[in-house]
Amino acid sequence: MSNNPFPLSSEDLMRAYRTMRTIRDFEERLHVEFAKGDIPGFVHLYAGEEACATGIMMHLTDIDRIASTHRGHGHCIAKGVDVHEMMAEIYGKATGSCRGKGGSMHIADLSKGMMGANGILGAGAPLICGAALASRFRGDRGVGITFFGDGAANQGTVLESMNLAAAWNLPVIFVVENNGYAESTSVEYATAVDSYVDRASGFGMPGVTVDGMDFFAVHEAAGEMIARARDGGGPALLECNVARFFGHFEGDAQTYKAKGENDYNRENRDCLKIFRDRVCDAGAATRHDFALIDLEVASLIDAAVISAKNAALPQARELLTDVYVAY
Amino acid sequence: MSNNPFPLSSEDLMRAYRTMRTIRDFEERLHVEFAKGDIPGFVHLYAGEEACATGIMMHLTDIDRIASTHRGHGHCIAKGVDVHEMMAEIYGKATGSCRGKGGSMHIADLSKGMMGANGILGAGAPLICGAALASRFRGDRGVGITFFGDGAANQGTVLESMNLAAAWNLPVIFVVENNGYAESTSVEYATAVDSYVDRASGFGMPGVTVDGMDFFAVHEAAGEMIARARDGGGPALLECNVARFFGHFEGDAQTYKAKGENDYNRENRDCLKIFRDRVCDAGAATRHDFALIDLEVASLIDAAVISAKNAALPQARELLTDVYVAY
Amino acid sequence: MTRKISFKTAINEALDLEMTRDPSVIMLGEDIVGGCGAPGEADAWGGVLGVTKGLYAKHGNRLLDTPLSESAYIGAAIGAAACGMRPVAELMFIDFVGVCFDQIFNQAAKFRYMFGGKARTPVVIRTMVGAGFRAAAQHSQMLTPLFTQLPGLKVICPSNAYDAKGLLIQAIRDDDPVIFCEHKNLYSAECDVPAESYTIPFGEANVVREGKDVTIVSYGLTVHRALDAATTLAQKDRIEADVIDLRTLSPIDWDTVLESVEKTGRLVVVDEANPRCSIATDVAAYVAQHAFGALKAAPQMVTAPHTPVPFSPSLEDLYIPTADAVVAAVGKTIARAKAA
Amino acid sequence: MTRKISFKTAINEALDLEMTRDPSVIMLGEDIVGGCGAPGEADAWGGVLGVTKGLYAKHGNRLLDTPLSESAYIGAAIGAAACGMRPVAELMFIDFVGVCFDQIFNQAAKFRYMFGGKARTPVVIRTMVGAGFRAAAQHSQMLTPLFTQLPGLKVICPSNAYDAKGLLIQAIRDDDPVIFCEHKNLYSAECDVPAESYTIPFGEANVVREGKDVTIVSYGLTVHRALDAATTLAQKDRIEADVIDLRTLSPIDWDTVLESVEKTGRLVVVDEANPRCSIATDVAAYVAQHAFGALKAAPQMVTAPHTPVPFSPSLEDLYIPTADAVVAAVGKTIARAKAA
Ligand SMILES: Cc1ncc(C[n+]2csc(CCOP(=O)(O)OP(=O)(O)O)c2C)c(N)n1
Ligand SMILES: Cc1ncc(C[n+]2csc(CCOP(=O)(O)OP(=O)(O)O)c2C)c(N)n1
Ligand SMILES: [Mg+2]
Ligand SMILES: [Mg+2]
Repeated sequence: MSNNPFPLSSEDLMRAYRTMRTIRDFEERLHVEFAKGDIPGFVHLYAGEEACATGIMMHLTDIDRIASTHRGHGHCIAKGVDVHEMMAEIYGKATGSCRGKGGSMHIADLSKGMMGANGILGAGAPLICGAALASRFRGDRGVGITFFGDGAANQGTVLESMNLAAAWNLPVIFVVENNGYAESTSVEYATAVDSYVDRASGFGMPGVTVDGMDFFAVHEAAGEMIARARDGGGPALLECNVARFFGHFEGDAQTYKAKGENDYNRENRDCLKIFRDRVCDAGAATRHDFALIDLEVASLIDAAVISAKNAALPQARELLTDVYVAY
Repeated sequence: MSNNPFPLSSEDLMRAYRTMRTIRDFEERLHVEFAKGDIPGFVHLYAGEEACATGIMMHLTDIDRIASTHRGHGHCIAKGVDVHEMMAEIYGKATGSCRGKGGSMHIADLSKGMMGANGILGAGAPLICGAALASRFRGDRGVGITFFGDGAANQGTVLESMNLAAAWNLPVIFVVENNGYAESTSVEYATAVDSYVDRASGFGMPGVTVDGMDFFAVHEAAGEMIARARDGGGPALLECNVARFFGHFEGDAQTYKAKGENDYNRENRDCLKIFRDRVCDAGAATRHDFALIDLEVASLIDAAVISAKNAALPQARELLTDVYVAY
Repeated sequence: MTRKISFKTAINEALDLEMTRDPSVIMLGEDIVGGCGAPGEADAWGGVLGVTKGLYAKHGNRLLDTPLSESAYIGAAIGAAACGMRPVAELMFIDFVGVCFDQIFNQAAKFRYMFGGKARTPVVIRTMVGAGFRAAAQHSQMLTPLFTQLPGLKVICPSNAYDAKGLLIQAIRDDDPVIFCEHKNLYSAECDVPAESYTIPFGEANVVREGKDVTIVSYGLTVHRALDAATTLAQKDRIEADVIDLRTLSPIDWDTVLESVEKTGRLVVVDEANPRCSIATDVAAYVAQHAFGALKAAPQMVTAPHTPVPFSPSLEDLYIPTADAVVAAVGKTIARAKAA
Repeated sequence: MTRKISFKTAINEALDLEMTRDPSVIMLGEDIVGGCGAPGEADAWGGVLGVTKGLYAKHGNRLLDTPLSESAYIGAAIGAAACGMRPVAELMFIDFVGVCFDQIFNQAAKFRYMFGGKARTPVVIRTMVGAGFRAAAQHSQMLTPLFTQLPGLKVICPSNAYDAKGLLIQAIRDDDPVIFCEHKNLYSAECDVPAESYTIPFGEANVVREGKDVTIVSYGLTVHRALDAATTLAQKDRIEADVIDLRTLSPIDWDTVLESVEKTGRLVVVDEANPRCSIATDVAAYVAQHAFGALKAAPQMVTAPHTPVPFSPSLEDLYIPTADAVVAAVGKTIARAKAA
């Protein structure tokens, strides 16, 4: 398409949209299914924050590694983890990414460079330093991205890792997904700074804050950081200001939010709408193009839910396997 | 004395000197006694860094609390812990500050607001936040000071505590004693920043770097921070650039240091000499005044060593006591 | 006045009573108030499962929400305790101990000893333990053995609302660091609980069922599995079990355990922890050493397997020791005794 | 070629051989090189007690000194392991685990299970354990039970230079996370060690002395106390002890232990750890459950007391189980057997 003013090809634009749409539908659907009582355990939805995962992951291949959080579905999908397997995992089925043993908080696919959602805040930061170190020893030019929330940003593990990455000049991008809340506690309460980017220079790395609801802003900032890290320029900190459309986990009454906050965000800060409008307005794609993707994704998610529901639970003997490679 | 241009009374000047001299002699003597093989365990000497502990502690009373490090003798002495009991503790005697159970790395005296040397790097930072919190609940205007080295500054515990103190606006001063080395590893290797003060703003607190070999510089900077914290102005970070005159611990061959580094420091950066010269030059005291203190301190340390050596070891039944208040 | 209330409410009541009684009691934890400083309701959460709900309304800023920095705020609770406060810190899940373990085991636990008896650290760390919540490997562990191993700590794990209230009040008044383990799958279990304040001393086990044939020792959730097993055994095989609820793991009430084994000659220990170096081995070994002469058969241990906690309900349901497994273990002690 | 070398040298040799053999082996730790970037000698320390001295000269930047951030660098070792490297990380003293425990027990230990068998984490964490160094409460602990408790970890604790070398090479080649515990008071102990590479499989205990009267089980430093006790028993009382050095605690070689107890009928377990939920209770309980019929007397446990490690030499010398205590415990198993 000749009238494409964006730094992505039209295929990549549509790929980005498809990723964001897949995340959104995956999460919206989980919200519905969870309410029915079919889904076991804690489920933390990423809906609203899609542009962040997607804008970053568009720069990565399987050689690059990410470490995710308890709110990991979006990162997984954007990194290429199979949606059917993810859904089955969340239902605790034998066909899941982790054969039902991990659940929502532990989806991983090392073959895709996805080193795991994580139930422990901040735990991914050291791990990704290790992944980046491995890349350096192998000379494969891989970079590592570690995601954490505005709450987890205050874990010592994350802060230590920033220093380690800077001291060793590791190709690591630290991504704070600042959605304003850690469970019910606001970021204003939990810190005395306006922006986490203020911390970057104290560890010796550059930092940038972007509107995380704007795919293009994330994509651009992440692109520069990733390219720099890949070329040996060292780590960086990227703060994405985002909004989560749902509660902390499914079941959260969200009484700590301002009245109308969710509605406002859905109306004015929806990364999918913003993306679609900008691309259509620029004439780089049509509303019809988007609608087609919406349909495709809807049926993908439908199929994933149906097959997850129909899949078998793990068998009893699975309880004892996979603790060690050999014991 | 009318010709006293310093912000301390002449008694306080002499008190400061006496403290520094006591620390110096205590440490120099331990160095000698350790070499004889009489002193058990690890001993980390503070010699060289006296101005830092002393310049800060001059602002404190027993209501204020400090948390110290593995290199804690100087902090203890400056906070008023009994020198005889300290020496006995280091010899592992029943008359020691901890009745011989703690040793050099665990000297404490809660009645003096000294919450313990610590064998775990960075561990004092959360504890002092708690002390400051207790002061706030009691309304006693006490402040807390936590000391840590340039190495321990990279412990997550310390970094988390900075955020906690800032978020809660606690009266805590974070003091980095930057002596350039963590064991044999240089601060340049371990971080990518020139100064730890660069981290303060990222947590939302002011920070200042001073020449930690200059008592007056430390005293002034600490005084402002402590007064501000006492009045509810919140935490601050103070970096004191210092030099340790001995090895990391007794027995360290110090091959990682530059040739002549220790000699240079002893010659040009000795806080005791600098202090004495400035005070004498200003005419606020005479060399004779200082010499008298030197003599007094020398005999204090002598007496402490003799009584420590002669003191009894803890008795066997002590092994099992003091684990719980009641069990 | 005694009413039926839940374990969760009993905990809340204990905290409320002690905060009212003693101004040095403060509380720290993640979202224990919830929404402090946010535009919405201030007392929004009252803890991740609502256990501390309502306390902020009554006790105001003596409850502190914390940044997500367990080392810092658990350590601050410990430091405040060493300075005369009686803080109750909440470690949301015991599984998170890995990010703040040092403050607990090298600081709080050792102050008194290292400082030659000159320190007191009356801190309580309330924390959720146990499986059965579909919360997977990092939110479901029964790490009681790790804390019981460590000198200087006290470890409590109640099995019902009555004990929870009395033991928590005791824990808050206790002068040593206490790890107070609340099984999340017991939170809604109700029983009769007095409205007033009362304490249950540490180191006193509870004989929750009397019998002469076999001693079953447990704590926390699995006490109920043990009781179910005892009912089955009585009904089906006329085997009468003494069921002992340890209640406090450190200190532990060896006398009650030994007395029971002296009577029954048979021991089954039921522990939701993993098998190695567990509470199960602790009890079995102690009994083997100190009541060997009384034992008519090999002591049996029923524990979780040597695996992390699986997510899938089909696997997790096999993870926690079942009443059937307890029945089978009792069967072994009887069969062997007969065979011998 | 076999020479007498120290435990310390044996560790150094194992590391050297594996780094030479396998380019994916890297090393991370505080001052394991020493003085990187400083004006002085680069290979200054080679670890706090010189164990890794000289390796930097040979293997260069495959050894990394680290900032003092255990969570970050131990976690980095684990992350690198999950990405195909074979890192050997040094946690200077096991006592420091409190600042990085999560990375070990919730990450490394659980990856494989949580990820449905799709991960491998071949990381070795070398660490100093044990008392006797006058290093006091925070640098002297024997925390082996904490790690043995946790599924997903392997726990090794050799008692001599020969085993140290073979077990460390095995640990580096092993595909699971290994906690490799080096007793600091054994570092200078020498024995015959081949210059070549060799491995000792995990889960194979070593019968270091044969006897028919009593089984003494131990590991690490206290193996030597057990051997001293066995010599005394033989000389004074003509009691012949089977002495078993477990070598690896997880996995553990139950067969060898059971076989010995079947033969002797008497068990004494010697453990430098604190008594509760210890390796001692683990072994005693397992034997009581699985070899009850063979036991002629109550199994005895000889452990450190339920206290932190004291500083003063006069107290610390009473802390680690002595040969006398082992002799006394053996005496009890014999006396009781006679009395019974
Ligand atoms: C070490 C640790 N502490 C606490 C928790 C409990 N917890 C899970 S998610 C969460 C809030 C995280 O907030 P944030 O980092 O902002 O991420 P968000 O949920 O907003 O995406 C908390 C407290 C945990 N999982 N791990
Ligand atoms: C958590 C922890 N990690 C490592 C150590 C071992 N250690 C003791 S002192 C020290 C160096 C500390 O350097 P620094 O903080 O700069 O203080 P300095 O010794 O220079 O005063 C190290 C690594 C420890 N005691 N605790
Ligand atoms: Mg958030
Ligand atoms: Mg230093």
